[in-house]
Amino acid sequence: MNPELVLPILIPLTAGALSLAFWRSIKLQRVLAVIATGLLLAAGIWLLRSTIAHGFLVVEMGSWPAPFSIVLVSDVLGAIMIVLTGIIGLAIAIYSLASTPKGHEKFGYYPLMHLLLAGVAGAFLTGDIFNLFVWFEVMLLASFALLTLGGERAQMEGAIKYVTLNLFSSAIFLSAVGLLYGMVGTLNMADIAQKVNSVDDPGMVTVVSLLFMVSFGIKAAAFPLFFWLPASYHTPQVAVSALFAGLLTKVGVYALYRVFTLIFTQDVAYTHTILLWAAAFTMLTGVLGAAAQFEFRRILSFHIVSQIGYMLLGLALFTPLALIGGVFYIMHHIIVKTNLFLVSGITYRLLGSYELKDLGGVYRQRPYLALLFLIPALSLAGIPPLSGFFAKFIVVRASLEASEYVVSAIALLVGLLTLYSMIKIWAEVFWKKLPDHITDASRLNGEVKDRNNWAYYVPVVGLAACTLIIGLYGQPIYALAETAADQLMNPQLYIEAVLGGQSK
Amino acid sequence: MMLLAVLSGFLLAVAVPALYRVAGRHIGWVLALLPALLTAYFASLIPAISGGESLLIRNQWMPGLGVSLDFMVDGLSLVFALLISGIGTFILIYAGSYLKGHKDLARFYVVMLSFMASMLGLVLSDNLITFFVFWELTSITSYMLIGFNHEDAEARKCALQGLFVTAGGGLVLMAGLILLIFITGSYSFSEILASDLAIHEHGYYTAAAVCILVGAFTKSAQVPFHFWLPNAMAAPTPVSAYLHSATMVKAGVYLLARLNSSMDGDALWSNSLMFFGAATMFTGAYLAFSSTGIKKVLAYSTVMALGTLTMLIGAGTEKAIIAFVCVLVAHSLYKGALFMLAGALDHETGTKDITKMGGLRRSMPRTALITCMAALSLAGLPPLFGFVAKELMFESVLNSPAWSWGLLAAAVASSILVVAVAGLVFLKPFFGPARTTPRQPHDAPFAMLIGPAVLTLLALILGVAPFLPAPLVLDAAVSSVYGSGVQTALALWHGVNVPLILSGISLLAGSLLFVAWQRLHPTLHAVNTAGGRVGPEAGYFRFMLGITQIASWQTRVLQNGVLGVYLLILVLVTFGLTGYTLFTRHGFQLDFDFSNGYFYEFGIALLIVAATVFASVTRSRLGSVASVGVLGFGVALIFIHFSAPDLGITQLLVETLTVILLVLVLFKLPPFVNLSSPWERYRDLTVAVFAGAIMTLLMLAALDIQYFDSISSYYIENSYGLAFGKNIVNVILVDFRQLDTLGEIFVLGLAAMGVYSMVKLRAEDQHKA
Amino acid sequence: MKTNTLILHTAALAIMPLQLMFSVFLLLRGHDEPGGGFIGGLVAASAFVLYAFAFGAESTRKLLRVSPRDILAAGLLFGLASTIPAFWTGQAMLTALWWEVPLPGDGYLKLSTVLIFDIGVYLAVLGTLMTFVISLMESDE
Amino acid sequence: METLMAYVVGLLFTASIYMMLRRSIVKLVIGLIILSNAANLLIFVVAGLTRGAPPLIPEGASEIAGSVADPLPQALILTAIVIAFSVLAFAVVLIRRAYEVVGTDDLDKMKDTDT
Repeated sequence: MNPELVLPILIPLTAGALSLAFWRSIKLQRVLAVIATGLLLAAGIWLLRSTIAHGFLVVEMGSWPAPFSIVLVSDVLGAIMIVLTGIIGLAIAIYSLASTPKGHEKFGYYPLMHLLLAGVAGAFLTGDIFNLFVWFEVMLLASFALLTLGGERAQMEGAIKYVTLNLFSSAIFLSAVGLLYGMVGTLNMADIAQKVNSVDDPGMVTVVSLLFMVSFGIKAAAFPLFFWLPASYHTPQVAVSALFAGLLTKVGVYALYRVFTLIFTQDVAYTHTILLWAAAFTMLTGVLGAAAQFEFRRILSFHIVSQIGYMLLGLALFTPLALIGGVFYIMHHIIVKTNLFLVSGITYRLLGSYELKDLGGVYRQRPYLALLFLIPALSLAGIPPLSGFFAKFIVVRASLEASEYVVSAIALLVGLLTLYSMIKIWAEVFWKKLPDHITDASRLNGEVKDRNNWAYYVPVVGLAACTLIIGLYGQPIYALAETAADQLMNPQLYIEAVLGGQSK
Repeated sequence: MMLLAVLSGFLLAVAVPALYRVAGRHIGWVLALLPALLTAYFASLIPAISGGESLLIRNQWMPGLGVSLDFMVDGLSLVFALLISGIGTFILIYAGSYLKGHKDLARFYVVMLSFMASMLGLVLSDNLITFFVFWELTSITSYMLIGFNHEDAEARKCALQGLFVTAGGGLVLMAGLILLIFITGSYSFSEILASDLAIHEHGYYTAAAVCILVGAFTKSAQVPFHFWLPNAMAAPTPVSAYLHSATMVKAGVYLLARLNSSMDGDALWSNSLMFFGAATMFTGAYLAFSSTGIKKVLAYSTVMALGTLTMLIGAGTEKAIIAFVCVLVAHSLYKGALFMLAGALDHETGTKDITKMGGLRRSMPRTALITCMAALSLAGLPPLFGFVAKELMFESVLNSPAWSWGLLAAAVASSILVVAVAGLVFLKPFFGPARTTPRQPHDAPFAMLIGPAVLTLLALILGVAPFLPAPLVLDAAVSSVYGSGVQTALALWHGVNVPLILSGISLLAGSLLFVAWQRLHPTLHAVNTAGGRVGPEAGYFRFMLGITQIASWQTRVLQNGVLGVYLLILVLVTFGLTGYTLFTRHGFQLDFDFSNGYFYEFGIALLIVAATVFASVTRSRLGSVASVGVLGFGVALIFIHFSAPDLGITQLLVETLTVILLVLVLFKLPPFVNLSSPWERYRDLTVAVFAGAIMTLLMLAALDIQYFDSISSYYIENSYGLAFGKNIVNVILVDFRQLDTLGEIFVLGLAAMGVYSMVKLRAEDQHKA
Repeated sequence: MKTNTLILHTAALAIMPLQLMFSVFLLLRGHDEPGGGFIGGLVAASAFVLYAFAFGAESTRKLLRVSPRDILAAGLLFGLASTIPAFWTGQAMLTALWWEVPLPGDGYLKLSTVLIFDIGVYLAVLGTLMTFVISLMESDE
Repeated sequence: METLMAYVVGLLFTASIYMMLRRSIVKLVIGLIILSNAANLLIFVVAGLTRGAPPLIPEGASEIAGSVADPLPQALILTAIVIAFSVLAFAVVLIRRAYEVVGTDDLDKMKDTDT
């Protein structure tokens, strides 16, 4: 019995249900938001510690033996993801206290946020392929509702694309689960892995693996399946964008990591080569997309796509070092990207726009805010000694080691173009003089002060501190990524942990 | 201690805002204490390394990744460290006066100190990765400093250019360093230098060497990457004096010198260094001569010096390396001084254009005197150290292992030009008729003159007594670049020899050129304008424009906003990939064996097919909705018929509710009209049929394959015995796989919340409120 | 969407109690025969939907007494509550526990966390559907 | 019978994708409904069809004699049906709101957020 494995799902679920029950009391919901996400983070840390101590944690739901029950499994990667979920959840919850409009709070913002986190946590911890589908749907519906909350025109347009393309992905996922079940008759991932890898002629397994790849690829926003992301991520209010940016696509990436290290390793030369080119084009198209944008959040959105490419690259190369790089990249990116969105929200608060042409003068008035932008921005661009540098360095090194020179060159070029985009934002929003047509800069000048301003800055400072720590004190993080990658490279460990060493 | 020495700049940078509040306008003097202390500290290390030994200081950072904060002090890095902290001291003092009262003075010092620390880290790092970390930090801090006048769009553009070129080169360098690590298996300069591995015989060598060269060339403004450096003059003058002449731009040269002894003997390495170095040297000298802005003139002459340094490393003989170290030191001294003096001129007269200055020696006598000394060193005239360095340069070019005539021609031409440039810098502003300048000129304040004065004085001392530093650091520095112990013997006077004759020729021809400058200038200007259209800088702009164009083209094409196109791509990718995989990995098999079906089963299937087709083709909304309902009922019939009563009932109920919902909602919407062209419809139909066909093929293939029996027998056996239920499906739902169901009711709840807020919380209402 | 036909009114009033009773029956027997929380919830919801079509959203709200959202919240909390007893006994989450409560006279009432869970499902389905229908109907008015 | 159903499911996928590719948002929703039916039916068929043997333990007995339909896929589909219903309900309301806000049902006119 390991409560720490169950709590990361149970806490946000309960918080969501309670917030729903306390619908009329915004005050209670706000308090609950911070407490529950704080508890989630605490549970995550507990989980990570005990996962490191034991290697794997497994709970068979309902005490039925695996593979007949749904199992929750945490390996180091899963536990890391839970901790990150907790960090992002807490940051967003605090930030929301200041940034969420009253109307959104009245119409279920907090319960939706909790349930989104629950879906994400469930997806990270489940060891059952159909259960993964269920958590995906929890997460998806929560994101649908959060995306449309507010009812602006842009939200509706973005949501139609987001919903349609994600439903297509879900249908493919479901069909793939059905086909897989028809062939191996089981749903437990460890069991599937064990059975699939004992098949003599795994041609059909590879075929089905492609369905999974496409479905998760859509969720991860990989090339050429990413369209829904730039179409929608800049439309909701900023805390929601930040939450999505940090976590949602990473669930897709995580699912790819999970199934393409655990289950579908029977034809690596084929499947992972597809992933490799998908990764390369994802990096490139994403960064070029960003280069063409002149709106703060759109630039950031396209960069999500581009950075997903790096993470996929780690998986596609499929060497221990590459996986370390990939895991490191995921950790770094979740924190950095969320933070950038949060900063964009603050500048929006100050000047009322996300358009670069309507922004300016922030560096003059708010040097510390400028610094808070620079830390994640330069980290994203891979400037040392911030977290992004080490992430990029490991991935590039792994790709050179694997003699994938073209891909390495693309990865480096993309790094440069990322820097270009971040500098574009920096020059326009922070360095540039406040444009003359902006008449109301009273917030920027500090003439108007908001209550709850601290809630804007606490998460941003906290996340920036995480970025700095990962960079400057990176050895523990690197060691974590190393353990995670080691487990991913040895799926037998996972299978034994879940099925108790029973094998045919 | 060493770690503290390197990082102290960062620590002090953090404290600047607080210090500024205390120290106010004396902030420059206060902060200069740090580099002064550092200079003393590094000077104290001289005895330890003067014999050619090196000090290694180890600190952990990320051992898993091979990254450590190891530092190595040898002759080369100590010379650099001394230059950085020594010149840094004067720059900080100078800047306090130059930027007196500037609203961003504190921010300036924050970045400046960070730069200084990064630069120290760069030259002292033993670890390749840490070296690279500091390398990039200098690029970033340089960006912040070039764009210091950030409200000026031109400054922002120049800053971006500098950053883009150096950071781009940095990324290439990163690849090069990684390859170097692969080749040598070591992360440490000292190990690489100590090993006698034949690096250039390794398969990765060419790629590694090219990457490292590109990285070093961008940083050190070698042709064809030289264009960013003059543009970097948008920075305040203390920055130009420090980063863009004495320190940062030498980082690339430092790297080349650092690695030289390991790469020595390889033709690719030394030939490219000599070729690009000589080309840069000449280009820089020519462009310096043809410019008018005093900072541009100095910047291009810096380019020339950087080219000279690169060329000397490439030549690689013992003499050449001695010349290299001397040029390095001489240039840092006179160029730092000249920039600060140029800043003083600019500060006092209000213009940077040398054609607008004249006769200033009367109003600025002290400035004139110091400028005179520095310009002499620039021109390479005795008794300054610049002369010693230039003589050595000529001598080593004469003895160069390859291309010695070509190099000699470039060297002589450059030194002719540079003599003229020295004239421009000194004679133009201070002599001739006085001109009215925007500001009434008078001598610069003490804080702005102390730096140049000390630096030129040093140049003078070294020139008169060049044997002084040899036993201290010069020998050690030369040894670490050359790779084995070298005894230098420098002297001001070598007697009449070929270098001296060449110097004489340069002086003569240079003077003539200077006299002719006024007449030549319009021609030169025209040539440069024409050349600018095809030069590397134009290439840079074309590249940047190209990227933006490709980017917006790509976004127009891919992210075009049409959902249909997105979906089309998704469908094609999904089924194209799976179809191809199915074909290659398993093969297509069509199966038309329907013999095991019953008549009424065909009936249900037909009902479903008919409803589906009708739903898709009908022009009536009601018909479409109704036939979707029929389709759902058909599916329910299948469920019931094939032993799934719970499913059947659920499907029936859900289908009813779906139809009710559709009716409630859809009839608010306009009726169907045909929006798409026939071509689009055929295209979509083809794609849809393709997708459906692949799905069918997949199912047919999967139906034939059952690798393992289902685990369901467990549920069937234990449903009643262990879970006390007879409806096995329900037992699975609420017991065996209860977590699924738990997730599912939350999905329901989420949908309810989503619908509720969408219906009730309207944007219109919020805007009204 | 209020429809004022007499037949619908009468039908709704007549059928509704039956439907509701039937839905509870389906819920309770679900563990052994076709039925269960989903189906029960769907049937109950369709009873109220019918009523809503006949008498309008406002009166349906009155009839329900509590907001559909609260029914939903109750359902979710029931669902979660069924996971908790297992914690007390130190077993994995969602482990089913069974208690037999003797009834007056002959027989036992089978009580279990599974039943609590199924009730949660029932309520959640009912709450969700009522939220859909009532909010949509209200927005039309 | 599975073979025939494979063709039927293929047709369902064809119809749903064709409908989703139309420009009218109503057709899009109908496409989505067909899509979820297609996926559910696919699972059902691929897991194998059994006639007249529902996975219910008869009254009085404590286990099932003889073969019986596989209960697991049924449970999965039941979950999938309910999830699909929730999603569709949401999607249906979404397109109505989108129509109200944007003022058209033409998807090609809803591209403000991208370009």
